[in-house]
Amino acid sequence: MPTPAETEALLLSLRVAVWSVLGSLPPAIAIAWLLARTRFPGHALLNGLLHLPLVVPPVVIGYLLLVFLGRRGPGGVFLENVFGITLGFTWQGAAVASAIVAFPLMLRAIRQSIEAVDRRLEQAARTLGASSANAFCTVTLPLIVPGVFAGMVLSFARSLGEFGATITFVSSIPGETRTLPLALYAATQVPGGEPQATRLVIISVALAMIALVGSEWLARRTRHYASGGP
Amino acid sequence: MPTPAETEALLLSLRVAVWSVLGSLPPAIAIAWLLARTRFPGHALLNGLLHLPLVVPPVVIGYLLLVFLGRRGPGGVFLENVFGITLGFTWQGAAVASAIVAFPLMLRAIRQSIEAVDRRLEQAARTLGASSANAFCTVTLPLIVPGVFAGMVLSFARSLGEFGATITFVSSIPGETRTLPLALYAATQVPGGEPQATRLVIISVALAMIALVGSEWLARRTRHYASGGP
Amino acid sequence: MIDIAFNHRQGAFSLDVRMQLPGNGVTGLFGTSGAGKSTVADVIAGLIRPDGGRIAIGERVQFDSARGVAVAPERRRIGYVFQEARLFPHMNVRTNLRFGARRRGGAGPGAFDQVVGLLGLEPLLDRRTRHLSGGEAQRVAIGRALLSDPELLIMDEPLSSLDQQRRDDVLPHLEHLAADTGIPMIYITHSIEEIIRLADHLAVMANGAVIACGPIQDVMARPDVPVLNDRRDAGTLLQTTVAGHFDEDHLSALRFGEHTLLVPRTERPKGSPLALRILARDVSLALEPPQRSSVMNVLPGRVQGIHPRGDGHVDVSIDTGQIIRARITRRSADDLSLRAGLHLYALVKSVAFAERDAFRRHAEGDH
Amino acid sequence: MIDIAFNHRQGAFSLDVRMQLPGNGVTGLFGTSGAGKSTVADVIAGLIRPDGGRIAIGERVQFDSARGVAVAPERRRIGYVFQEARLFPHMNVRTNLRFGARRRGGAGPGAFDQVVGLLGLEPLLDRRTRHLSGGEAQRVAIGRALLSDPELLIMDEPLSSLDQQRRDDVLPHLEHLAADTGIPMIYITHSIEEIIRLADHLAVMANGAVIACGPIQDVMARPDVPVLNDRRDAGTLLQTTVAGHFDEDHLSALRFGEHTLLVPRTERPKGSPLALRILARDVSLALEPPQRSSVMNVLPGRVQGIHPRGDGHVDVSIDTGQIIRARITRRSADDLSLRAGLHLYALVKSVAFAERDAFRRHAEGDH
Amino acid sequence: VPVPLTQGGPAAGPVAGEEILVFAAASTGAALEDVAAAYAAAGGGRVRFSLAATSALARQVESGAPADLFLSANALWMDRLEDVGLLAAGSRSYLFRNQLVLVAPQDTELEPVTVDAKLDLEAMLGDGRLAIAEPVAVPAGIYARQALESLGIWERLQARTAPASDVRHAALLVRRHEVPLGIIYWTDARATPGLRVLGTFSSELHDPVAYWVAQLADAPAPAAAAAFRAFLQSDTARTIFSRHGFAPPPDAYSR
Ligand SMILES: Nc1ncnc2c1ncn2[C@@H]1O[C@H](COP(=O)(O)OP(=O)(O)OP(=O)(O)O)[C@@H](O)[C@H]1O
Ligand SMILES: Nc1ncnc2c1ncn2[C@@H]1O[C@H](COP(=O)(O)OP(=O)(O)OP(=O)(O)O)[C@@H](O)[C@H]1O
Ligand SMILES: [Mg+2]
Ligand SMILES: [Mg+2]
Repeated sequence: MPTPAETEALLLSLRVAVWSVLGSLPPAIAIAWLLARTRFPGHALLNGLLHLPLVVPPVVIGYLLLVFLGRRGPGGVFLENVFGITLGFTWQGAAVASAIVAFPLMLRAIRQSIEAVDRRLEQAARTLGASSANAFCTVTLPLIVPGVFAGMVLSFARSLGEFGATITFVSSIPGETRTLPLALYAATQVPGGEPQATRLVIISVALAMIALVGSEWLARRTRHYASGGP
Repeated sequence: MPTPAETEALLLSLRVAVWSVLGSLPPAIAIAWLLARTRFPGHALLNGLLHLPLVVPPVVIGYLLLVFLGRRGPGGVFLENVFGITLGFTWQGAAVASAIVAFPLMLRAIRQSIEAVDRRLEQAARTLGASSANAFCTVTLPLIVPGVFAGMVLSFARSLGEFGATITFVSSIPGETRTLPLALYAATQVPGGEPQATRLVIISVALAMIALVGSEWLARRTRHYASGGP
Repeated sequence: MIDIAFNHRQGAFSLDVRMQLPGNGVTGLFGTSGAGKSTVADVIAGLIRPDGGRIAIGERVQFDSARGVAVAPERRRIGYVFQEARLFPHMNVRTNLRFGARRRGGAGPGAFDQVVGLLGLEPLLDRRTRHLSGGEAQRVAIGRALLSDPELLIMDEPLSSLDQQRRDDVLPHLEHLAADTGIPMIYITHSIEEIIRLADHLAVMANGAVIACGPIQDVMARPDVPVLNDRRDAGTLLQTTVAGHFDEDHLSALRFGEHTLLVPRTERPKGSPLALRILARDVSLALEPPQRSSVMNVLPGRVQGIHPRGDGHVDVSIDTGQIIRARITRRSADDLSLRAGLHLYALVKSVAFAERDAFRRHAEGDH
Repeated sequence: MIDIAFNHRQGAFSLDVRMQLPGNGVTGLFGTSGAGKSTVADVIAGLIRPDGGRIAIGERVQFDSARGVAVAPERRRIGYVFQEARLFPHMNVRTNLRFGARRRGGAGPGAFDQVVGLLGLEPLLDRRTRHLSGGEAQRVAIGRALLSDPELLIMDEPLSSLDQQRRDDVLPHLEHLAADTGIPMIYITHSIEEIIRLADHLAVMANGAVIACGPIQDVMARPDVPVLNDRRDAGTLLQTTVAGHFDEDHLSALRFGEHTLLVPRTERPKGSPLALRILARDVSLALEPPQRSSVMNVLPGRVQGIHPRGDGHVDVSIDTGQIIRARITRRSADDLSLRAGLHLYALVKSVAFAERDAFRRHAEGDH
Repeated sequence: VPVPLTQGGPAAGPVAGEEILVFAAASTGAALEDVAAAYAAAGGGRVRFSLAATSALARQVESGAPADLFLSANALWMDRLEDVGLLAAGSRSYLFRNQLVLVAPQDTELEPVTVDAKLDLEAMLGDGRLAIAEPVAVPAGIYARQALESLGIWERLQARTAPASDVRHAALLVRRHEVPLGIIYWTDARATPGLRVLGTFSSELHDPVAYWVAQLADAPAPAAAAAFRAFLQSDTARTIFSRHGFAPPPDAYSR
């Protein structure tokens, strides 16, 4: 049985990962479409920039987030004053950090699946009166559901494992920002913390396996559905 | 101009990332095919397991690598005795760590592109005398080249940014295992290390951008080719 | 009036298309494989933006490179049945059918049921589209375009994957559609039968250009369109009136000029006009009317012209008030000493008209 | 001998197929859309594993659920031309064509050039496959299968997207292929013309079952196969011998029994056998031989049977030594007081044979 | 220098009710949790700890973290925060210290040694490496480097080190037999199974391994923070710290 602290970290991890995935989904779909279906100057550059969270170590991302979206950062001040949102040292901030780190994964998966959709179907939709956007929503989007799922799962999994950006941006405050990986870190930093660390790894892995196996099942169902099963 | 230490880290990072990508490519293609085209008991479980490197914080992966592939680990002993290969404290070990961390990304991308290939083309190839494996190599593989590229790029980028598993498994030995993110880590730990850290981030980003923009260009060329351009 | 003029280059293939089509009725677009027919359809529908030119349907300019006009495909109100069905794989048949109807606000529930019945889609409605057979899929695609309330309908070989029975089911609906709704239709096909049956107007393409375009009788009569004249189903159209029905014999009598023709029972009421297709191959000639023969249609006339063909046959044009063409062997022509002005009898079996595509209604736009 | 017996269920559709086909010649597989023809082809080729049954081609058992045999598709040596072309999009036309040839070690450079020439693929060889038109793609697919050196060739409506001219180019090659190589062929089509032209054997499918299977004359003559008898191109096959040629008239004379028929010039040498198709709709009947008429083929005979049809027509079987069928109106039949045993004359225009599919060679496997 | 207070006066004992947040070097987490438990038992309010690397915490403090106390594992970061005026004046104190030891795996064949100028570490290493924390950046590594420099063997040994990400990592490398020897803190050595201490580095060989605590100038709950800070320096806390292996500060720094 998980201890209360473990349960707390578990629930927090879940909350952070879910919001991180849901929050990055709309921009990921929009940008994936942009990258897959349009050509514009700076296309490759934008694509490159969007992959940077993958390349730059998470700690650096966390640091940049701290500088820009922290309580004293320009973005942080803006969000605070205009929307009353505080990201620094809150779980929302952890979700933002996770989302940014996982964004390239979601983007790639969705983009790839958009590219696999036969454009001729969109053409058919347009001759039937659907605008370009409507054709995307009613034809392309349902067809890429498996790809979107894939992207969401990747990004969810990545979020669950996110450590560096989170601890750097929002610290490791129990109940607020101390997700499973951060609790795991805390456990490994003290002598004799190994059993505790092992428990946390097992909890993480179990959670991830449930999510992955479940999503695989769901994806298969959706793929089945999208490709015309009964 | 990068300092000699920076150049060293840069070249090392490149070497590690390239080998990590090349080494994981064949198993990724094989397993992606398995997951995309076959159904067997434990399918979802295998898929879940293969995603774990994404979920589990890299430090834990580094720890597990140490346990299994370290000097006293069963795998390490085996590699040492049978092939005379030592992974501990070597750049090869860093490549293995990167490869494992980046594996799910490559796998997903390739699997997704295999699933997008019309099986009826493989069927046609088989009626023309190609075995299942031959049909895969001569029909499916060329058609998924863009997806394979996507996977390689993702995995390359992720390798460039890998920190936790690498430092845990092979330490941070200058010239041998201290890649860019590890050098960056050292720079961030001391007060006043920011300028140095900034330089290293810029080098990482520049490297990644070259790789990403270049690969995008290459992928477009290949996609063009694979889908029947002149 | 549909005004199409554009040039476009794709890969090694270049098109330079110029044609004017009437704003109602059906225009057949005919040509060999690779002539560029599907490309023309894509350009008209707005799916391909040509390098230059102008496309107008009635008053509406859909494309004009000079004025920088290029209406989006969804605003062209062009129903398009593609060569491949292009059904939406994530929707069942019903939802595919409703796709256009919902967006264009056209076709009420009555129309839906009518189209479903006509195309025999009832048993398929709740099926997914993936495992439909080729023919089933194409029927759904036709239904989907029909229900999208188009102002111009383009059909790219819609029947090529249907069997005869389904073709015969679908064709009348296509006819009605064109005539009753006044929706002009561009009908791309390899089948001269379908052209004859449906088209008022005919455009013939070869190598990316329109080599003939005009009312169907005119184009079919042109000796310089090889693709039409090499065919064994060459023939002429007669304008007739339904004179009466013989129900017990399953026959109808048609009149044209002085003549009466007996043909298989038609549904058209007495007095209504009917265009009748007579294939040259079905017409025999005799200098005396036959005695005690099963041939019931004996039309006296005189030879108007004799057109030798390369294959030992001659096409004889007979003026019976309207022109009938007979294709006979040169030896027969010699035996009968045919020459212009000769009086003789053209013989046509009633059964020769027992083909569903022998009859055409007179549509308003008919010539 | 090709022995096919299997049952299979896919979705709501279930097949129970049982048929024996000869080990050479062409078997037409005919049936309405959705009858299950493509599924049968997939099962034979090994692409679908049926729920149960046995499939053997000659000595080789390809599938036997009882004995757990299921040969892999690539080891069945079955050339398969699919309903959709399924060309490899990453290869150009030449490489597509060579794909099977390379793997099966068949078809040398001579064969390659021959197939390319025949299908008119020369200008396409270096093209990518994506932008081929429907017809072009299908020609490449046919060539690809031809070059894979198959022991059985399955063609699933290979010509349905070709125009008449290309069809006429391709058909003779398919004929030769079947006859000269002895490769048995299963030919799926909606077109009775193609069946007549190519098939020695005919299997008719409806609703997932084979409702008729046997030599083509037998099956075509069966009154219980609606899909065949409802057609306007119903007819019979006559076995004749080439008696001579009249080059200046572009005519040939054929003999059967006492009779001589004049038909358009055939390439077959004097003395060779020729099967001739006579459509019922082309045959007129007269109680006296016609005078001074363009009709050159007048065959005396006697009425063998009269088969009324629902549409006011009757099919009259005339015994002229071999059976000829005439389709005339019931009124004509009444006028002539037709009854079994009556002597009369069957009249057929030579031009009626000017259809390329009127002639068939006698292949070894012919019945 | 007066302690800036926004509410209440200087606290003498535990203050109940208000919860405080302490940013603390991760290695002190276990000891602090015990202290917090004792504090609560003595009637104090709830204390939460955000545990991370000192460097990360310091940067967060710089960017406005809502923490009350900062417990640093070395002086450098504390100095920096003090320089930029983020610490409540006069609130900085030396909490406890630590010691460097030379460790080997439990089953080592090496004998315990005295760490002095005669120490032949190279011989002891054989062809293995010496695990230390990153010697330029991570405090434990910096101390280890200083010690080896004092012994005059750093130049030669530098290439033989395995620089770890932190002390825990160095301990792990030893424990897993990746290296025959490592230099880590006494607190880690004593509580980590599988390690044997071969020698102790005298504190003269390097800068003191000092742990400092200070109250932040912007502490959200200054009164409660002051109370807990006082409790950290109580005998109760000292006992707990020494139970975790931390030594009390040198007399000069003691209250
Ligand atoms: N995107 C493209 N790029 C290059 N060539 C193309 C492209 N699309 C079509 N073509 C070529 O243009 C020509 C006309 O093609 P199109 O599909 O319009 O012919 P079609 O008349 O419809 O033929 P079919 O009757 O066989 O369908 C063909 O030679 C084809 O190969
Ligand atoms: N995988 C499948 N799952 C469920 N139903 C299927 C599947 N494949 C085909 N069917 C159904 O099986 C029936 C037979 O299909 P098939 O493609 O064999 O017909 P066909 O005779 O080739 O028709 P056509 O002449 O139109 O090509 C159809 O009703 C089709 O909808
Ligand atoms: Mg076309
Ligand atoms: Mg089929």
